[in-house]
Order: sequence, then C-alpha cells, then structure tokens
Amino acid sequence: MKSMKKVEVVVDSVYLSRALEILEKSGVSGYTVIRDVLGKGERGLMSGDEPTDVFKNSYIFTVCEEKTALRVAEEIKPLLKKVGGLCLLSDVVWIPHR
Amino acid sequence: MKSMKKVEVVVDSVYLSRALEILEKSGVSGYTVIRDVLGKGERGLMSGDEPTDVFKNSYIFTVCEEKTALRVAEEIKPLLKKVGGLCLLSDVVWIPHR
Amino acid sequence: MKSMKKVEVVVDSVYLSRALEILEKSGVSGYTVIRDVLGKGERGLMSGDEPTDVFKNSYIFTVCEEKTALRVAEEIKPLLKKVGGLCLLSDVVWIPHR
Amino acid sequence: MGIDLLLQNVLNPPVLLFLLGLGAVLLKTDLDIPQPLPKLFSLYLLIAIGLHGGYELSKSGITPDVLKVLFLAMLMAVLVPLYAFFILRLKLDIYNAVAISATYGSISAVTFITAGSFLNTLGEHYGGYMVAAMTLMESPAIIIGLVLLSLFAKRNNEGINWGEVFREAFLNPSVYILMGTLIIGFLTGEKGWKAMEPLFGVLFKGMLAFFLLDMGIVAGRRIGEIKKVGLFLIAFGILLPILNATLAIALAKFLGLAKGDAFMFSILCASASYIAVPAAMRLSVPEANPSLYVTMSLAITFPFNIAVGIPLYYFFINMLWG
Amino acid sequence: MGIDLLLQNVLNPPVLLFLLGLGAVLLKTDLDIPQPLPKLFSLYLLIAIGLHGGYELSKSGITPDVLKVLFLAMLMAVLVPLYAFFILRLKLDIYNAVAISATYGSISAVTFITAGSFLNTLGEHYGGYMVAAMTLMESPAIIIGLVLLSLFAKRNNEGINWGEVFREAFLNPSVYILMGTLIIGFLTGEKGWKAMEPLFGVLFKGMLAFFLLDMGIVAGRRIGEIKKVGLFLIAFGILLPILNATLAIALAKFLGLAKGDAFMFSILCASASYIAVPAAMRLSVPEANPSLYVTMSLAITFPFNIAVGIPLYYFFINMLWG
Amino acid sequence: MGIDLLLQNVLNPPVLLFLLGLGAVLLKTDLDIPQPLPKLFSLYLLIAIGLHGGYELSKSGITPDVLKVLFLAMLMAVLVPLYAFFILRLKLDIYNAVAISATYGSISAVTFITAGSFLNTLGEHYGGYMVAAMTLMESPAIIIGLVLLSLFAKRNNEGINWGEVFREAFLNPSVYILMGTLIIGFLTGEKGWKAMEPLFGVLFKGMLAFFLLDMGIVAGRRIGEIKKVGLFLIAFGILLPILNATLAIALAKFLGLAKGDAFMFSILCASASYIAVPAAMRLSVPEANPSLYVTMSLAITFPFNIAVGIPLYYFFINMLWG
Ligand SMILES: Nc1ncnc2c1ncn2[C@@H]1O[C@H](COP(=O)(O)O)[C@@H](O)[C@H]1O
Ligand SMILES: Nc1ncnc2c1ncn2[C@@H]1O[C@H](COP(=O)(O)O)[C@@H](O)[C@H]1O
Ligand SMILES: Nc1ncnc2c1ncn2[C@@H]1O[C@H](COP(=O)(O)O)[C@@H](O)[C@H]1O
Ligand code: NA
Ligand code: NA
Ligand code: NA
Repeated sequence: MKSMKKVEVVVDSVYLSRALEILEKSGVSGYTVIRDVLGKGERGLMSGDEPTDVFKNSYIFTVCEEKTALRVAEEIKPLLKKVGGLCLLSDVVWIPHR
Repeated sequence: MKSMKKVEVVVDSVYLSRALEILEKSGVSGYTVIRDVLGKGERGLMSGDEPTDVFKNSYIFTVCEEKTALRVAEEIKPLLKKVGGLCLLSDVVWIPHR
Repeated sequence: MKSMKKVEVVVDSVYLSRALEILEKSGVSGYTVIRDVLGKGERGLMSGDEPTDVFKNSYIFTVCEEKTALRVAEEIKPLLKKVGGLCLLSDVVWIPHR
Repeated sequence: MGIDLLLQNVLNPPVLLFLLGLGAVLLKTDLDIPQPLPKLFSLYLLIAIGLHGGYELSKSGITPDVLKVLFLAMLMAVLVPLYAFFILRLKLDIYNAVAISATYGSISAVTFITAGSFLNTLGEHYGGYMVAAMTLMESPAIIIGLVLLSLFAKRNNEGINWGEVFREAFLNPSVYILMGTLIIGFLTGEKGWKAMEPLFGVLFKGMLAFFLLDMGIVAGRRIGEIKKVGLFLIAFGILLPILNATLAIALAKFLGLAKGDAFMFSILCASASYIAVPAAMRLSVPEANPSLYVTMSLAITFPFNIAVGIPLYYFFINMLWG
Repeated sequence: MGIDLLLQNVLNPPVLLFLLGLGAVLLKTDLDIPQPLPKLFSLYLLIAIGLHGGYELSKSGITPDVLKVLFLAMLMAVLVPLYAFFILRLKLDIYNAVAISATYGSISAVTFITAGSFLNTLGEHYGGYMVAAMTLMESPAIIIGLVLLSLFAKRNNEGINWGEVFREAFLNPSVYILMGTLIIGFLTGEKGWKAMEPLFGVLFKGMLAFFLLDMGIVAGRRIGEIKKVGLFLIAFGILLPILNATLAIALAKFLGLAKGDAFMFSILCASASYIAVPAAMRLSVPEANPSLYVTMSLAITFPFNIAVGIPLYYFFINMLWG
Repeated sequence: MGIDLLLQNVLNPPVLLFLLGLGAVLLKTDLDIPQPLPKLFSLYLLIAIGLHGGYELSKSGITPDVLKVLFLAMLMAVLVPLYAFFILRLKLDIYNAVAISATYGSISAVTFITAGSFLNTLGEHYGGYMVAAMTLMESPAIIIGLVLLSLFAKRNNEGINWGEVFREAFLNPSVYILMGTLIIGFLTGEKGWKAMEPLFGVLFKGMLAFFLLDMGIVAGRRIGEIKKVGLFLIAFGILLPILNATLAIALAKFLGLAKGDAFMFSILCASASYIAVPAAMRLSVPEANPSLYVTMSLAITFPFNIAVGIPLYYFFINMLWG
C-alpha cells in the first residue's frame, strides 16, 4: 500500500489528445480515460448531442506521486485556461499488485 | 489551490434530470455526468441491456464549497430515498485555472 | 453521514465478470461499473477500437466499510497480478438515505 | 390447434432468430447486440410501420369500418387495465398491481409486427388503420393505472403530477413517432411511400428478424428472474393474454371486423408493453418493482405470444371466420 | 414564390421527418437517436454521394463545363467568408467574426443532398461533378478565416500552427471521405456502381429521411439558444444565405451553367457547415463562442434552407432559366 | 501472377474502401467509425453468410462431396496450429507461440467474404457448404493451442479450466451465430431466403464495403506496432498464409474439389482470426502479449490477404484447375 495522488481532469473532447500529451510529458506512468462525458460549467452545457463533437467532454484520471501530480497540475493549467475544464487533486492509496 | 468537496451521486437514469435540477437549485457552479453506468445495489442489478431505459444508472459529480456540498447532500436525500441510489462526499483540491 | 472506504478498480473488460465475482465474494453490498474505459499503463495503450474486445478496460467502484475494503484489495490482487490493472483505496463519507 | 400453423409460425427466419437469441443466453455465449443498435432497429420498425400504415390509410380513407376499429381499440385499452388490476389485487400490493395492469393494458409493437409478418406469409392482410388503432392503445392504460393509484393508494407526501403523467402517456417517444409517421404516410400518400419503400418497406422482414435476435437475447437474460416472479404472476402472464385475445375476438366477431383486422386486434389486446409503459411506471410509481413488470412482459408474455399466441389466436379466428 | 413549390418541398417524407424531429423537442417527448447512430447515417450519406458523384463523373468525363463549375466553386469559397467577415465585424469581436464567417463560407452536405432529392422529385437532375465542387468548397473558408485572424488579431502568446490548420482544413473526415469515395466511384465506374447501388443508391432517400429526423431533433435542442444569439445574428443567418444564393445564381447565369447545376451551386453557397468547420474553429479559435456559430448554423440556417431556401432559390432559377 | 487479376481485385469498391480506411489513419484524418457500428456490420455479415450458406446447403443437400470438404476443413484446422506452433517456438516463448498458432489455425470470416465477392466478380461461385466448413474451422485451433500449452508449459499455480475453454472455443459469438443462421437457412430453405434476401442478400456487397472501410482504419491504427513485432513475425505473418494456402490447394486438387470450393478453402487456411481467437487467448493465456497476435493478424495478414493473397491463390488455382 502506498500513498499517492489522484489527478482528475475534465476537458473538451476536442482537446483530449493534447491533455494526454501534457500528462505524458509530466511523467505519469499511466492514465485512464472516459470519453463522452457530459457536463455543465462556466461555458454552458456540454450535452454531447451535436453532430459535431464540439459539445462533449472527456474525463481523465491518473495516479502518481505527489511531485508528479503537482507537475501535471501546473502543466495543464494553460490548456484549461485557454479552453476551460477542471483539474482536481486528491489522496488515494494505491494497492500494488506486482 | 483550494480545498473543496466533491459530491458524487449515482441515480437511476430515468431520474437524471431531476437530480440535476436539485444540484442546480442547491447552487453548484457546475457538474459532470457519465450516462449509462451499470451497477448493483439494494434494488438488484442494473445491467442496462433492456429495450427500456429502466435498468440504467447515471453518475454525477460536482465540486463545490463544503457548505454547498452539504446542501446538495441534504436536498438529494428525498429523491434517493424514493428511488434508490448513492451519494458520497469526499475531499479534493481544486486547481484553479482562471 | 458515515465514514467509508471507496475501492476503485480498473481491469481489462475481458475480466470484468471475474472482478465482480471477487467483489461479491468479499462481501460488498453494491458496486458501480463504467464499461469501455480507455487507458494506458504498463501493458501499453488500451484504445478500445479493435473488433476484438481485447483492448478495453472497465472501471469499477464500490463503497464499503474499511474491513471489507481491505478484503477486496487483498482478494483482487492475484487477478491484477495476472492480467494487469489498478486498485485504489480512498476515504469517502457516505450519505445514508434510508 | 393445427400443428402446421404452429410450424408455419416457427419455421420463419424472424421467429427462429428470436429462438437463436434466447439460446445464446441459455448457452452462455456472450453474444450481444450492444446499445444503441437495438434502438436503431426499433426506431426503424416504428417508422416503417407508421409510414406504411399512413399510406394504406390514405388509400382506404377513414370509413365507418375504420371508426369501428378505433372505437373497439379505445374500449379494450380502458377495459383491460381495469380488470387486470382487480385480478392482480388478489395477490399484490397496490403499486405493483397498478404497474402490471398498465403494462398489460398497453401494447407491444414488435408483437404486432411479427403477427403481421405471419399473416403475410399466409397470404392474408390487414388494414393500415390497425396501426392507428395500435397507436391509440398505447397510452390509455398509463392513465387508467394512475387513476386507480390515486383512488386506492394513500401516499403520504405527494400527489400525482397529472401534467407529467399525460405527457408521459401521450408524448412518449413510441407514441409520438408512430403518430407522426402515420400522419406523414397519410399526407404524402402513394408518392411518399414509393420514395420510402426501398428502405422502409422492402427491408422490413429482414430488420424484424435482426431485431428479434436482440429481443431473444434480452428475454433470455430475464429468464433467470422468472422464478422470483412467482407462480401466480407466471400464470397471469400467459392466461391474461389468452383472455384478452378471446375477448377481443368475441368483440371483433360481434362488430363484424374483417378476418385480418380481427387477428391483429386480438394480438394488440394480448400483448404487453415493455418500453413505453415500464418507463412511465418507473417514473410515476417508483414503489413498484420493475423486475416484476419488465420480466413478465419481456420474458413471459412476449415469447409466449411470438411462439404460441400468434398461431393460437389465428387458429381461433380461422374457426370463426372460416 | 409559387406556393406549390413550397408545398412540393415540404410534402416530402424527408422534410416532414425533419419537422417531426423538431416537434419532438418542442413538445418535450424524450425522442432521441442516440450516438453513434446519427454518425452511421452521415457516413452513409457521404459515401453514397461520393460514390455516385464519382460514377457520374466517370460517365461525363472532365469537360470544360466541369472545370467552369469547379472554378466558380473555388471563387465563391474564397469570396463568401471574406465579405461575411466584414459584415460580422460591424457588431462582433474578431474571434467570433472569424468563426462565423468560416462556418458560412463552407457548406452543408445534408442541405445539398436534400436539395438534390427535391430536384429529383421535380424530374430534373444535376451533374456528378457538383459533388466535386462541394468537396472543393468545404475547406477554403477555414484557411481564409485563419488568415483573417492572423492579420487582424494580436494574440499575445502564440501564433497559429499552420500545419495543423491545413490538416484540419483538407484532411478532416468529411472532406477525406467525400474526396476518397469520389475517386473510388470514378475509378470503378459503371461496374463498381452497379455493385454498390443496392445499398448506396436505392436506399438513399430513406436514409436521408432517417437522418433528417435526427437533424430535426438536434436543431430543436438548439432553438432555445436562439434568443441568446441576438437579432443581428438571427438576421445574418437568414439573409446571408439568400445573398450568397443570389450571387451564386447571378454568376451561374453569367457563365452559362445548366439549370440543375446552377440550383445545386446556389444551395452550396447558401448553406453553412455544422460539422467540419465548427470542429476546426473549436480547435483553432477557442476564444470564439461555439454556442454562436453552431446554433446559427444548425438552428437557423439549416432549417431555413431545408424548408424555405430550397424552393425559394429554385423559384428564382426557374424564372431565369425557364 | 497476372497483373490483371491483381487489378481486378483491387479495383473493387470494397477493397478500395479498405485502402481508404488505411489511408485515413496514415494521413491522420480523425476518420472514425465509432463502436458499436462496426459490430452492426460484422453481425450483419455473419448472419447474411450463414443464412445464405444454409439456403444453398438446403438446395444441394449433404452429399459425399460436402463431407469431403468438411473432412478437409477439420484436417487443416488441426494441422495448421500444430506446425505453426513448432515454427514459432524457434524464436518465441511457449505462451506467445500458443496464442499466435491458435490465431493462424483459425479463420477470418471477412477475408472469406471478400474472397467470395472477388470470385463473384469473375462469374464463378462456391458451394454453400463452404460456410459450414468455415464454421468448423473456427474452433479447433483454440483447443489445439491449449493442449499444446498444457503439454509444454509448467504453470505453477493453476491448471486450465477445460470446461471454460470448450465454451470459449465452440460457443463464442461468431461460431454460434454462424452455426445458428446456417441451420436456420437450411431449415427455412427457399421461402425463408426469399424473405431475408432483400436485407441479407441484396445489400451484401455494400455492407462489406462499409465494413472494410472500418477494417482499414483498424488495421491502420495497428501499423505503428508492426515494428515492435519484429522481422521474424512479420515474415511469419506473410509466409505462413502462403504455405497454408499452398497445402490447401494441393489437398483440394488431390481430393478433387471444385475450383471455387478449392479457392475458398485455400482462403480459409490462409486467413487468421482477429476476433474469436484473440478474445479466447486473452482469457486463457494472459501471459501472451496481445499486441503480437492481434497486430499480426489485423495489420499484416489481413491486409496481405485482402490485397495480394486473394488474387495470388486464385492465380495458382487457375493454373491447376484451368
Ligand atoms: N464545479 C464543477 N463540478 C464538476 N464538474 C465541473 C465543474 N465545473 C466544470 N465542470 C466540468 O468541466 C467542464 C468544463 O467546464 P467550464 O470550462 O467551466 O465550462 C464542464 O462541462 C463540466 O463537465
Ligand atoms: N456500495 C455501493 N458501492 C458502489 N455503488 C453502489 C453501492 N450501492 C449502490 N450503488 C450504486 O447505486 C445504484 C442504486 O443502488 P440501490 O438503490 O442500492 O439499488 C446501484 O445500481 C449502484 O450503481
Ligand atoms: N497510473 C495510472 N493512473 C491511472 N490509470 C492507470 C494507471 N496505471 C494503469 N492505469 C489503468 O489501468 C490499466 C491497466 O494498466 P496496466 O496493467 O499497467 O497496463 C490501464 O490501461 C489504465 O487504464
Ligand atoms: Na394489451
Ligand atoms: Na456556404
Ligand atoms: Na487459418
């Protein structure tokens, strides 16, 4: 058992690949993605029913050391500032299986 | 960085819009929704494969101040009591980007 | 309000039913499942676009007492060791509605 | 009942594909038609039947015979949930009795369609206004059920939101799409149908077969729940349809309906809803247990009607109409 | 405008299904065609129109007349976003002006297809090379928009990534699939088309009707946002298409295009993109508000063209070509 | 090999759409056919081929010639995974050798279908019982693979769950649906087929083309992984199919199969599974690396067979059968 940080990001699906690039550059060892998440925030409703993919979010979470987590948070800020979204940090215990 | 509360709700998809109304009335600034979540609880298996949408859940989370979170929890209780579901509170740190 | 543990598991969708069996045997009272989650980890990219279901994950979470949570974590370890995946523990407050 | 009728019904690709779907679950094969593909088929079938019915109606016009059928439809849509409720109350609490009686008071479009395809194989046919009758019969049971609820249940906290109830009953997607395409088919007539026929006419039987494969899987998944339903409700799920069909046939004979119309009308009365009504009940009567009404409708009555009911009711009708 | 033309357009199953979808939302019916089913229809329509256009092109060959049409297409694809931008700048900031002008400079394949089906009903037709013209007209507006942006906006931090912009413009899925199937249809000619026709030809109108049902729902969902768009942009969403069509008709007359081709060309100029361009704008101009450009294109211009624009432009053309 | 045969194969909409899909990924276009649409196509193709094969079988009956073909099918289904395993063991560990040999011992229905459509274009045909042969050939390789595993691997903790293995092998969805629709087609004969033909016969080539577009995308996405596969396995993915086809042709000639049947049989032996077997291997041999066996099957052998293998094997057969 190991104390780790979980970083959660919600971002417009159009920018998913860019967000994942940022995660990888920040040195995370893995991530999990849920595509086609809906939501509401400052920029209004993302109801996901357009023929365009313009109104859909993606949800990403990654589990990593605190240091990496802070780096992710720092690196992803400019993207979120530009296109909106959400970034959260929380405590989890990772159950190693290897 | 700001300490906030995360409220998570699982509810029968049929009642999703009602749950979101409750969230909005409680004053949250945004939320994220994952539709078509499966699950098992007191009322049995929600396996989501019916032609009806009767056996499907939706998952909602919202990040807000503790005060709002407690209000959401209080306001959503009657709905969950009537139709089943789940409501959780936890601590997160919100990374502001604006 | 009751302090509980949340156990989160990410596992190859092929093994979802096996993971749920383990949960049930460990005595959880319910769980929620999100199918068709994507991700990246030690075993590479799970991009979910194959005609096979070989490259897709599922995400499960269950809320339970600490004792049960530790049992789940212990019981699921061999499966994750064999086929990869992720298991996390964290603190939540459960809002009872009954 | 003529064994050959039974065989004639079963030895049809659509019905066999239904059985194939059932078997897939019983043999634990992992066969799955993932959502929203079944939605594609059910939308297709509703649109197809609506457009075609409207076109037929534009040819026949709205005659006294048509009005007779519509009157009968309304009558049974009100009667069935009423007597079903009092039968169910012998053993069940009010909430479940309401939900189940509403389920059986309404109709199943796919049963109707399968019966139509069976009739077709026998070289007979039915009037396009039967689709209008079907549309009429979808909603009343929901209203009747909730009226019964407000009469007999004393819910502590809240009354029924009648506005929402009426919207659920008359503007649920199936009713809306059937009604809408019926009107479109009626308005655009021959020319409209000629343009739509390659997709919504020619491919109809194949799409029905495809969809019944899914229905078999879905019914199969619920079969495990049948034992939880209990003997009383299992018997109800088979006997009530037979009773409804018998009543329908008697009324149809009495009012002099044509043979094919009488058959389709008996099917409508015998079938139970598994889409529109369950969704409405989950919203308006959360106290009722969906495992009961969905399982009964999907895993008992639907397969019974598809495999046995269709040739059985036809057998009766054949005897009476000759 | 001849009322009969308007009726001829509206009394068609595809257009009526569009209205049915609109009505479903306005009446709050919960009717939904869940993703990715609409994607199936839009892919089908693109492939069908590409293969058929390519086949027609293989019959006609690439004649001077064809080149004339392609030249006109390029011309308007460059002109429209330019003048649209300066009109929009009267009231809007640069970012939104760029995004909206790019949206209106590009085209809507479904409007094109619906117009083609309308033409068909009248017993007239258009050349397969119009599909090539459509493909040509999808992309330039994106480039023009971003050139305008880099000329007029002073973004503090970053320049435009032109490599990505060109990929977004010329290799977005719609352009790619149209271009690709056009070439395939051209290469495989008569024999190829004969093999594909049962799916991609015969079923075409039915699939269009099915898809327009979804488009109606989608447009309906956006109607609530129209009031946020403001009067200026509502007027823009109706008047600009008319202006574009008028200009297109004038040019077509001047260069002597055939009647059917002129009509389809006016439709291309009058229609606005709601897939390719919005996706590109969301990526390249995040400062612009997608609620504006998507709502205008989907909930104002698309329904206007489908219901009124098509017979209106045809009316003009009928007067000029006789 | 005759260049014209190669062209005849490639200049076909289905194969060209496969290449279009491949190109979409290589040019990074974001073109995507989202799940579960590909599932719709693959289900359609399996049902269509099963129903049609069963119908053909009902016409021909089960003759000695049919039994000869089925015997040959069984023989190769056992032989191929055996020799493949020992070849692979030259370079690979037991787990990966088992998984890959099982993959190549089984078959790919889409390769079979594409070959059938190629044969069709040449005006030749094959017997409906070839579909039965295909169904027979799906499963044995899984069993052989796991027998090899239990013979050669010493896994510390657990044995193989043979019950589950047999279910995975004989009741996986593809085998089940093929077998089931084959029987349904056989039972309902001419009449059944006539009812299903508009959907499952007439639209077949178009649906194949649509599905191959997706297969191109999927194969393209895996192309980046080919370099990780290594030269030995790349060579294996091309040479083993050729070897299998050669052996199949020799056996077919020796036992006097008809030309079209011999061709389809060689295709079955040359093709590798990318659905049923990978899913079974992931469950039963988690130690093996799915990136190897899925990439080889999807991104090497499938495209090779579709583009080159089909005309190549036909060329051989044309020489021998004349
Ligand atoms: N307070 C919140 N709680 C949960 N999700 C949020 C919240 N605010 C924003 N989001 C999510 O982030 C997306 C973009 O937010 P915004 O940039 O504020 O429009 C929304 O569509 C939601 O999915
Ligand atoms: N202990 C639990 N852990 C996680 N999810 C749960 C739990 N209990 C219930 N749920 C979710 O909440 C839904 C409704 O629960 P219930 O009302 O107890 O049937 C279930 O279908 C699950 O998705
Ligand atoms: N550090 C991580 N953070 C979030 N998800 C992860 C992480 N590592 C692995 N996963 C998830 O677990 C799956 C299996 O991981 P692995 O067994 O390491 O390949 C991945 O596809 C991801 O969805
Ligand atoms: Na009924
Ligand atoms: Na335009
Ligand atoms: Na093989």
